[in-house]
Amino acid sequence: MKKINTAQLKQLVEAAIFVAEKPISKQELKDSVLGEFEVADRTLSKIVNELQRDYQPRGIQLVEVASGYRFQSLDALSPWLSKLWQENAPKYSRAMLETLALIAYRQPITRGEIEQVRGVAVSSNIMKTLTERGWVSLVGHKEVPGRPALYATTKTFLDYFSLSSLSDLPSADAFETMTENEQSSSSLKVLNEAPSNQ
Amino acid sequence: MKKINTAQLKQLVEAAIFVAEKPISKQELKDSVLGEFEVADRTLSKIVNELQRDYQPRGIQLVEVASGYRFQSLDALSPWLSKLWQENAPKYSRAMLETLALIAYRQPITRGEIEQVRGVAVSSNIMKTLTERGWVSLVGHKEVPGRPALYATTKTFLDYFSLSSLSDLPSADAFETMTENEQSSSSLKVLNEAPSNQ
Amino acid sequence: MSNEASTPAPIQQPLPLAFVNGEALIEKPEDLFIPPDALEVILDTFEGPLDLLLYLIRKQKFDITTLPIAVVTKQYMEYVDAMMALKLELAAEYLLMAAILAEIKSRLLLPKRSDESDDEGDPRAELIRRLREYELVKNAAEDLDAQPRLERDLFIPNVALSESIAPVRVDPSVSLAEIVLAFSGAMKRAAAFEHHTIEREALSTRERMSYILSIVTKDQFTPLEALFTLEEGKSGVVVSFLALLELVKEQLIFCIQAGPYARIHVKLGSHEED
Repeated sequence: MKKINTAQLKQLVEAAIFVAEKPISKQELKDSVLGEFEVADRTLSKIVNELQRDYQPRGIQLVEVASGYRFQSLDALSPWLSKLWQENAPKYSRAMLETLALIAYRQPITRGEIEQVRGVAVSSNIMKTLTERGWVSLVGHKEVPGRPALYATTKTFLDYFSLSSLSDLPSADAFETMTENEQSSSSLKVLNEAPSNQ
Repeated sequence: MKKINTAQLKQLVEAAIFVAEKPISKQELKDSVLGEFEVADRTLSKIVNELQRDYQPRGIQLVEVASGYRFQSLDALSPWLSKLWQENAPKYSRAMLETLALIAYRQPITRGEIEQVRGVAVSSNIMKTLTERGWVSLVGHKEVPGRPALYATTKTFLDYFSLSSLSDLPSADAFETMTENEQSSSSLKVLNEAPSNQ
Repeated sequence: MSNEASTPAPIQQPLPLAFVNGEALIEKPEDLFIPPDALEVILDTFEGPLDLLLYLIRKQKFDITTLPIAVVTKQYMEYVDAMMALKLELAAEYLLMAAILAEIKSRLLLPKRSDESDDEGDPRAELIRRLREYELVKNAAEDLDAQPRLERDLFIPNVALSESIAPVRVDPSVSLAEIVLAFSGAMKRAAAFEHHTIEREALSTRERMSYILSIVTKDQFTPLEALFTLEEGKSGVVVSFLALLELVKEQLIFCIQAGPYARIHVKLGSHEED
């Protein structure tokens, strides 16, 4: 195995995160660009931490999202940066956001369960959009009559909202409190057993 | 026109160059993200120069190309960064292996001669792949009507199979007897561990 | 639940949050009057009966846990009537909720028997639970919408690749055994026309033939000595000589000697061409 000095290693990790087409994990770094070097986990973690610090005062930041590390622009700059695009960012309806929130907090969940909580039917269009965006996927079938499909959120969903895990969801605490207070309701307990997502 | 402090301005310019889909010129910066600020040309030039200096020791560089500024990966890192786009070529077909074997054992040999032994035409693709891999090269032309090309194996071919000369190629008969005699032959195992490429 | 009570209602007017516990303290529902134009817009924005109920409760600053069912039911029915009058697409869910409200109201009107245990429960309990749960989802959706996200708040840098980056193509690995087996396979199939066996000597001669062909050129004469490597010893010289003879025989090269004992030169190609 070749050796590489720390300065070069840092440059390589930095450039790799920048040019990779998706967020890249430490393991993926080790399997690809760092493949031929002997890099201890501790060294790699130190480098990533250093890079995160280096970029703190800059216009872009190194963040960890669900599927790995990526650089992204500083949130505060969005009012001006959005001028680089002619089109406005897509807006999502309340129905879509409520459905997505329910899937995120109560996964795995069936369409029937979503409708029960929201008190209205969930349009097929919403499920289609969520699936097409790669935010939601079918993860199985509930073993009840009709074997309805069970939905869960994906890493792509977390990446899109710049979250590294489901527990980082903004209202995660409120949902947990509700679950704790309603021990009697078995459907709520599912939240705690949410799969960590593939 | 609003005012903006230099630190924020620098962050904004930096982020804009980063997130723009194409190289962005100073004028484009002024027309888009900097639209609502009063930014003197001198100030903008100074910021761009500063950014270029800031990134000099890093894994990516701020460079000026024909249509504007963009960040790009450090040239020296290319050999490793390339691994992010690694693609595995499909395994070689039997036709390919037989062609290679015939060239190895019967060199120098023409394509016609290979076809004669194999009983089928040898596709140009096969010859191209073997030549591109550096295993086979054109060494002359046979002085018969049509002056067909003569092929031979190269030093790269010998190196790949850890042979010091073609005379080290196992004779086909001896090899067969050997494999028949010992199914779990350790020497076979050695043969299977061909070097994983230079 | 304290957490619940402190959650600000999104459609609330910007007034100080003051809970009025019990119907006696409630102002008359004057704000129920909405200009007809606005009403259509407002009704259209409800995400269903729970959303509408929640709106009514929050608007009146009722405490969700002490749900004044009579007032809420009355107001709810007024909205449903308005929806019907405006011929808005009235989902069955709204009518179902109206039935639920009416049922709860009638059960509350029945005189409470003293021997009834508390476990029997408040008929409003289930509705209150559903309202709280829905409110949680509604707030979660709003929080999710406020969460910085790609395309709108966060942008991913586009860093160009230096020109020297080319995708690494990993060639398949081949073992020597595969080559040998391929050769013997091809030879077996060709056995009908081919009979000779491969010998080590022949092989090295063939290799030397390739080697010589790669050295000599068409345009220049190569001295014969250059084709021999003395370090290989006698056998090496013999192999080179045999290779030369074979190449001459196949007319791949030709040798030329200016006079007796003069240097012999080798050139690629045939005599006919000169």
